[in-house]
Amino acid sequence: MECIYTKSKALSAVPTSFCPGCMHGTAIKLIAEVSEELGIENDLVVVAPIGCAVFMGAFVEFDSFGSPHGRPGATGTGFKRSNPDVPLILYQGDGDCASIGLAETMHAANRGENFTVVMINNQVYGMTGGQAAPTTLPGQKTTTSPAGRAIEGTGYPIRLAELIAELKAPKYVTRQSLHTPKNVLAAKKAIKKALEIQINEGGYSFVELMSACPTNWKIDPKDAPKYMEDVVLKEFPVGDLKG
Amino acid sequence: MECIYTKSKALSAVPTSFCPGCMHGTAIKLIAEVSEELGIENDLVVVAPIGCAVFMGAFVEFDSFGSPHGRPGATGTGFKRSNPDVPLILYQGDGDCASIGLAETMHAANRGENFTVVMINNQVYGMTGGQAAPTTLPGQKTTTSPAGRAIEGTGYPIRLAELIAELKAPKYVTRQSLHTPKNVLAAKKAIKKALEIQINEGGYSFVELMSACPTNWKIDPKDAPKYMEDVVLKEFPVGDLKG
Amino acid sequence: MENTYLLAGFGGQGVQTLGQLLTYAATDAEKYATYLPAYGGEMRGGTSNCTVKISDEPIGSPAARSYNYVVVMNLPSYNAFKGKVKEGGTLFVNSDLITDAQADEGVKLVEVPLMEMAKEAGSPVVTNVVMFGLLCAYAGDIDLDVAKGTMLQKMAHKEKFIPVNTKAFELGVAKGQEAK
Amino acid sequence: MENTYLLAGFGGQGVQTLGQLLTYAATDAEKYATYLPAYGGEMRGGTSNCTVKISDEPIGSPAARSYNYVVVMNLPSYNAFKGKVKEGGTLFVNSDLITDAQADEGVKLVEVPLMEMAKEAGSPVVTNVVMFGLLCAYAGDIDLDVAKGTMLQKMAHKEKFIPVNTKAFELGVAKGQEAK
Amino acid sequence: MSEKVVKKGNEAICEAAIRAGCRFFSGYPITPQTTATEYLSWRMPEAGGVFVQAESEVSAINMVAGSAMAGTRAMTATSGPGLSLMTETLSVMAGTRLPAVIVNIQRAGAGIGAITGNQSDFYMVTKTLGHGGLTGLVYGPESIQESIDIMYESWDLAEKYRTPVIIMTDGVMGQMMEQVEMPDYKEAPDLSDQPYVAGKRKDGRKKHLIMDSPYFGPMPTQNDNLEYNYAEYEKVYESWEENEVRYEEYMMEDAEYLIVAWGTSARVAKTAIRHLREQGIKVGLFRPITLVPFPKKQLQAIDKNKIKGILTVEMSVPSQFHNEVVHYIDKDIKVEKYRRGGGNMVLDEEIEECVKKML
Amino acid sequence: MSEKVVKKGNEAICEAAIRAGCRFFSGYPITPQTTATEYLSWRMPEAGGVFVQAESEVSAINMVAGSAMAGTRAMTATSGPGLSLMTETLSVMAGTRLPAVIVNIQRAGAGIGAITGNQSDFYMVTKTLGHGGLTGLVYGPESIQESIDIMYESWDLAEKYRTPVIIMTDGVMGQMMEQVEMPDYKEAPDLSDQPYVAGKRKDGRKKHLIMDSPYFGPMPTQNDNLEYNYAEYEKVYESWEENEVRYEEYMMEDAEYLIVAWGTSARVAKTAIRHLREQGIKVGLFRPITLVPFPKKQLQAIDKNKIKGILTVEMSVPSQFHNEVVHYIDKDIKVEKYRRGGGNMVLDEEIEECVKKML
Amino acid sequence: MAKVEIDVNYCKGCGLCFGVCPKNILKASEDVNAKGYNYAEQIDAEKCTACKLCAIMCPDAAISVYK
Amino acid sequence: MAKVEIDVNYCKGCGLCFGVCPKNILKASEDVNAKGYNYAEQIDAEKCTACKLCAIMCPDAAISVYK
Ligand SMILES: Cc1ncc(C[n+]2csc(CCOP(=O)(O)OP(=O)(O)O)c2C)c(N)n1
Ligand SMILES: Cc1ncc(C[n+]2csc(CCOP(=O)(O)OP(=O)(O)O)c2C)c(N)n1
Ligand code: SF4
Ligand code: SF4
Ligand code: SF4
Ligand code: SF4
Repeated sequence: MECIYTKSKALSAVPTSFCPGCMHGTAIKLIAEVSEELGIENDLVVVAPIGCAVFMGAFVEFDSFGSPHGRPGATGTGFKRSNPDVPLILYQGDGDCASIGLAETMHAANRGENFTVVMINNQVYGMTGGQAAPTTLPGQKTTTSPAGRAIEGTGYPIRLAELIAELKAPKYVTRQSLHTPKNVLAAKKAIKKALEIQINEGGYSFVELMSACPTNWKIDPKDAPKYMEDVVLKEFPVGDLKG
Repeated sequence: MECIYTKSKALSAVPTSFCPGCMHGTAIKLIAEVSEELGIENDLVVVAPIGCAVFMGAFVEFDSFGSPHGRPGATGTGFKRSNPDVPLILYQGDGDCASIGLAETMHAANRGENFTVVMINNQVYGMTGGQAAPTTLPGQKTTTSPAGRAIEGTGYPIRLAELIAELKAPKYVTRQSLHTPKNVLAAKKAIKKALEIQINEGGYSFVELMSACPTNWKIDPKDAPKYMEDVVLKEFPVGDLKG
Repeated sequence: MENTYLLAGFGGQGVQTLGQLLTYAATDAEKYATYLPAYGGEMRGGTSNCTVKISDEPIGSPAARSYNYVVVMNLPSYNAFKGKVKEGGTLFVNSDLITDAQADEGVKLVEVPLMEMAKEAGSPVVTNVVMFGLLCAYAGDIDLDVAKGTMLQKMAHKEKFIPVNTKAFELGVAKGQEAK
Repeated sequence: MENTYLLAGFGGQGVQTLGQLLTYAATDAEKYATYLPAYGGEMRGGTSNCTVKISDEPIGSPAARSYNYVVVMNLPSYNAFKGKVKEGGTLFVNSDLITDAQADEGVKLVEVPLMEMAKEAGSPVVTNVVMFGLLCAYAGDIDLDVAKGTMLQKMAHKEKFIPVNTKAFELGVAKGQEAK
Repeated sequence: MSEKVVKKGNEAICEAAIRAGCRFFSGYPITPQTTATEYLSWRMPEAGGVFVQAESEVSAINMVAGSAMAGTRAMTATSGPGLSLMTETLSVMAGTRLPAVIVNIQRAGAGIGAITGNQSDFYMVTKTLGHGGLTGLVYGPESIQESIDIMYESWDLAEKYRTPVIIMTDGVMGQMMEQVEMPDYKEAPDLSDQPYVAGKRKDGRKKHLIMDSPYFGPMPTQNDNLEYNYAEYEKVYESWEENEVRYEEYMMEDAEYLIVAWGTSARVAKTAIRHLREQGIKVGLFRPITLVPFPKKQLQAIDKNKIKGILTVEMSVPSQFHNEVVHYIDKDIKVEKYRRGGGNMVLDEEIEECVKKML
Repeated sequence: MSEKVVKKGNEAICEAAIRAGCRFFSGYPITPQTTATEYLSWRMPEAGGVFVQAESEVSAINMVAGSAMAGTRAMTATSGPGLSLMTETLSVMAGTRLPAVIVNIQRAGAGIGAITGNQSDFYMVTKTLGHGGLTGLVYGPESIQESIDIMYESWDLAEKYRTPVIIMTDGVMGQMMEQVEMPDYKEAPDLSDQPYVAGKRKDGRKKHLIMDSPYFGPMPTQNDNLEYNYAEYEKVYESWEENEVRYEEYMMEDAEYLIVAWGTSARVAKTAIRHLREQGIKVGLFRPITLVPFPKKQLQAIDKNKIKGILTVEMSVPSQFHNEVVHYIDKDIKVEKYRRGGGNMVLDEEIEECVKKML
Repeated sequence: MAKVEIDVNYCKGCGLCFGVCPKNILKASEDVNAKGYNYAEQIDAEKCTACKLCAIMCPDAAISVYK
Repeated sequence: MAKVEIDVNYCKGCGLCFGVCPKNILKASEDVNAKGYNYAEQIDAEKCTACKLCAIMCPDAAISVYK
């Protein structure tokens, strides 16, 4: 019998420490697979900032470095400018990328830095225990919006991909989801396209991935895909926004 | 003879310390005039952050407070939430508002804070001596882009009004210019509209004002309006973007 | 008299609630009591644990090098904390998940079929109430009536939860008295 | 021997260039020299000024409480700095903009029609070169040939600027020698 | 009415803030501070105040500054990395002399470090609040109860001196639970006439121009005013050394050995002292409660003829508090240290052992 | 080849960086640092390096960290408010042990303050680089020439010890111009195998997982490793006190009075000393060049039998350097202070007067 | 012939694979693994078509598919 | 009848008013004010129509217009 699917060799021999059903695992798996397919698993470098993303380095076989919360746009810029030939992914949470790090994220995009941002949009602050994120849905209950996110005073979810697509420099901006096998495959294609742009022609790319944080959603992981389809993707439609 | 135009009583008895031809003066004059027309010259509060804006407090008769560079979005939020009935203007430079303060600016807009941002877009860092700003035009020479702003590596000018107009919460977003009397009058109308929204229905408004910094443009102030018309407004078209 | 407790298990097993219950009950019993959870990111996918101290005097550190009573509700907790029992102390293991448990020398081992007992009480989620009853009865820090009152006040927000929690508590107490 | 200079005027009058010229020239003349500009936001719309020290020994502070030579090129500078001259020092005023200038007791006053002299040299912008020649001749810190060489190297990037700058320098030197 | 409750440290200190009249909180989640933010996300609105989850700590502290300039009793809470991000604005607030309260729930280490309790931000707050060398009042309570009491008083002090107040707790104190007594509700004063407050202008009041630097003063130039005013601030700080120093002497009268510790470490040390006393060893504790002003004179007064040795106890590696204490202790007294780092707790058993080694 | 040039301080120190092999600069404009950023905006690309004007100081220092993790000699420059914003990442860099150079061109005051030269960031950098209590090497040159020399050496030290290096100049040193000697160009070493460098992986090299906290180490838990590694760092810092302390003794042999000062203040003091010596007054100068490690032992060794009095000179109000120096001076020696704040310069005339008052 | 291999040590029993299996032959085990998770099991192995959907969906890369 | 009053102490001689005057009757003075600026002057005052354009344009609020 032939093995037609198994764990990527770019994944390390340690099971992830993510919660059951956490789609951080899915995203990292896809990055590993793409790196193998592009033959860059020894070259790729990943920035893994604070947030549940920070654990990534332990689970992959390529080089990685940490970043203060929200600053991958800057650490990534410094790194890539000094190592222009090294393929680079900024692997960020939505809190990291769109809240504390919004200026770094937008300015790196605006400068057209030659790297790829993969942002995990799980609509909460996972690592710190489920506080509201800029992406939290209207009415969604979190530990800092116990009555549900109110429009009055906290506004609407930030759709970062749309904002970045407004800028001129970025070459590829897309939102994908990880809640069905079909979407997972589309997400993988998007990551691959982004890396190919980076390697072949150079330029900034942004891949937002809709993900589940069952722990902080207080939802059975099994029920997450349906909730994502029915509720989350209504606010965050998937598809290419640019490029 | 009847006086049909003179210095607003909301301006203090001190001539401004701005450079000759600096349109910070124009903007402050307009804010003073509007405050008088709305009868709020004793109520209005202005946040005047670092940048040439910081001098404003000395030239107006209403209360004002400073802010660390880039942070009016936050200081303004704290102030207004605690004083919801006090009309508030955040008077910011483009470096302040769109560079170091981008996260504070965007998040305040996204939350729909009930205040008005007046941003002076002069395409440079005025106070510190003419360094490049996020708004610097492609090819524009500044003290940190002596060969002209390069797209490669620094990207395109950030059009902040357009980005803010992408958000759902803001009620009124506009770009006006100060380079002709007609435009000055339109700018005044925009400031007035913004304040009226703030006072009557409540909501966030953003008024970007195209201005000259002749000192750092190294241009005769007299020539600034033509340069603005011919070059600057091509990159930054005036008009309402939302509301 | 100061008694120290270390309670460990995985996420859903309610060890934090158990720790808080002990603290509330001890306070209601007019003792000094502290509760200190282990928390945060490093807990992800691992074990959850907390420490409780109950004393007649003001309490200094809410943690200790080793404890009088160590409760381990799953295997990783057993591996991590079985060495944390004070000499003369007791190690309580959830025998439904941990088979072949062994205690260090000088430490008493009490095996408790926690999940089974919870089921017997009427709900798989009341393992921590079983353990609460057991610890109250075994350690004798807290008057059992007070303990029961506190437990019902904190755990039985709805009337319908009273019987199963009461049953769980009583099963625990019985087991605790038996094991003493 | 250490001589200290304070040079002030408004933006376009080139006092910073003047200060730098003195520093370059003194260095070329193998002296120690420092230049320190006043800078930044507080200068906006006000005066521009700088200090220069020229010495045979290493220089400590590039600034001082008072100065041997104070040059004021406009009225606000005159008002701000006329009191900054050391006893026995000299105050140079631009008499085209400052009429009725007066020096403190013990201070010598030299009135210079700077703008007129610059025009005479052939360009209104060379006021600072006039002043440079004047100071070199008056203070005697810098050999005049060296000074002229430095000036031409720094100011006359294009050949066509040589005559007017030379003229300005020489007019300044003449005035300086006369005023000594 | 004051009441006894069993509460988490973070919730208790926040509740105390509300009872002290605090009506504005802005914070950004960070372990081990999160439970404070979570608590106030519902409790603050319930009390009629404003809760804002800021987009970052930079923003949070600036919101607090803004609210203080509206005349409101405002606060934030954070932990080390967040406190670092607040330094610019803390410095601005010290310069503007804005009253506000900042709680630092310390965790371990630089950068990510470890998220359990620690005392490794000692030097960060005691020497200067950011650039420029200004400071504020800094408290280091040892228990939830003491943190409540200090919090309850803090705005009164902040307003009296026009200064930010920093309260340094830690992950242990913040996350643990025990019984405490909550004070009564009190009203915040009307601050609308204060020169650092904008808006709500009463008839005839002149405009307020609030800046973070004293461009105002009796001197002819800005630089001179800045110098003059900072010298005045320094006098205020020096007056604290006379009037605001707080410390506890625990079993010190007959002590031959002394433990010097603050915060949670001091609390743990007390247990060790009781045990040592039971063994007939005469040990006492000197505990600074104010970290700024630091009880320098009191430390200098420790009598070498009475005290044979001193042990400092702190939860910080590298040493910080120890290094500071040594400066003030008579050189003839031997000072040893016991410390734990990395988010590990100091333990009373280990303190006992260290003291015994000194005998 | 080394060459003599007349240069502004800011440009000179940047040129020295380039000659030392620095190939990455990121900065955000702030007076009085702007001329450094402006100079490198063309000079760095000319030298084949990368210049990025960051969107803020937070971003600038993180870019530097990123570039350091690419194995490049990277630096930034800023002034007080910007340095405050950098503290979180400085702490992270100290924790990750990343070599890089940060120039702080000090200005006066908290917040806006005044933009002229000052020494009021002394405590901000000497006790801890942000939260968590770690530190780096800190230098306080007295002149443009010395700042060039230190800059030229700084990455060698940064890489040797895996530490950030902070060079503290000020607005005076940065904006003034004088003749200096520029060193030769040197090559940066190949750092690609260093454990803190990612990318450019050679065959067979294992992955590098670079984090700002030592999750790695011989201990069983993360907390224990953090504690262990921080204790190791502390040993490194202590080794600096043996091996890296720098200071200057100027006319000290026969001195009866001593001035203690650093940076620009020390430079000015030298003029005063020469004048005082001309008047027959025996004064000398002790000048710390390293602020971390601080020359504690050398200060402690000052002989009360030789020295009748000490005057500290600094450009900071409230006092900072003075307060630190006093800790180490024999209590029998009287220590007076002379200082200017608000961006005012200390003056040699005033130093002279202060010394004479002590006689 | 198709086969699915589930690595019991990687599986966290999240169940995401259950719902995507077109043959509905994945379910939670009665037993728990070392971490206490009820890991995934294949029942009716013969029905497996090696469509890979479960493996694609698994966040923990616990599933290998053979054909 | 129309009149324009230029406050010499406020005027910085930027010249922005010159270009907007439809009658082209504003120009720089020969004299400088205390700050050294060649302030604005109206020549041919009779031509002034009190259109206010100069005043609207002036950044320094130096111009008052009477009619
Ligand atoms: C400066 C700073 N502030 C706050 C934190 C605490 N913190 C750690 S992770 C995190 C948010 C994580 O959320 P997100 O980026 O969305 O990632 P997720 O964990 O949800 O994947 C926060 C606020 C920190 N480490 N540093
Ligand atoms: C934290 C911090 N960084 C940098 C500075 C220096 N600084 C003062 S004003 C300014 C930029 C001003 O530009 P802009 O906001 O566009 O206003 P303008 O002066 O052009 O009106 C900068 C960078 C500062 N004061 N604080
Ligand atoms: S907390 Fe949420 S984001 Fe973090 S590992 Fe768990 S499920 Fe994933
Ligand atoms: S520097 Fe530019 S923005 Fe600032 S006052 Fe002068 S002209 Fe206006
Ligand atoms: S999706 Fe993966 S981790 Fe989840 S139950 Fe299936 S095999 Fe296990
Ligand atoms: S626009 Fe105003 S400041 Fe400018 S020249 Fe005319 S009157 Fe003077």
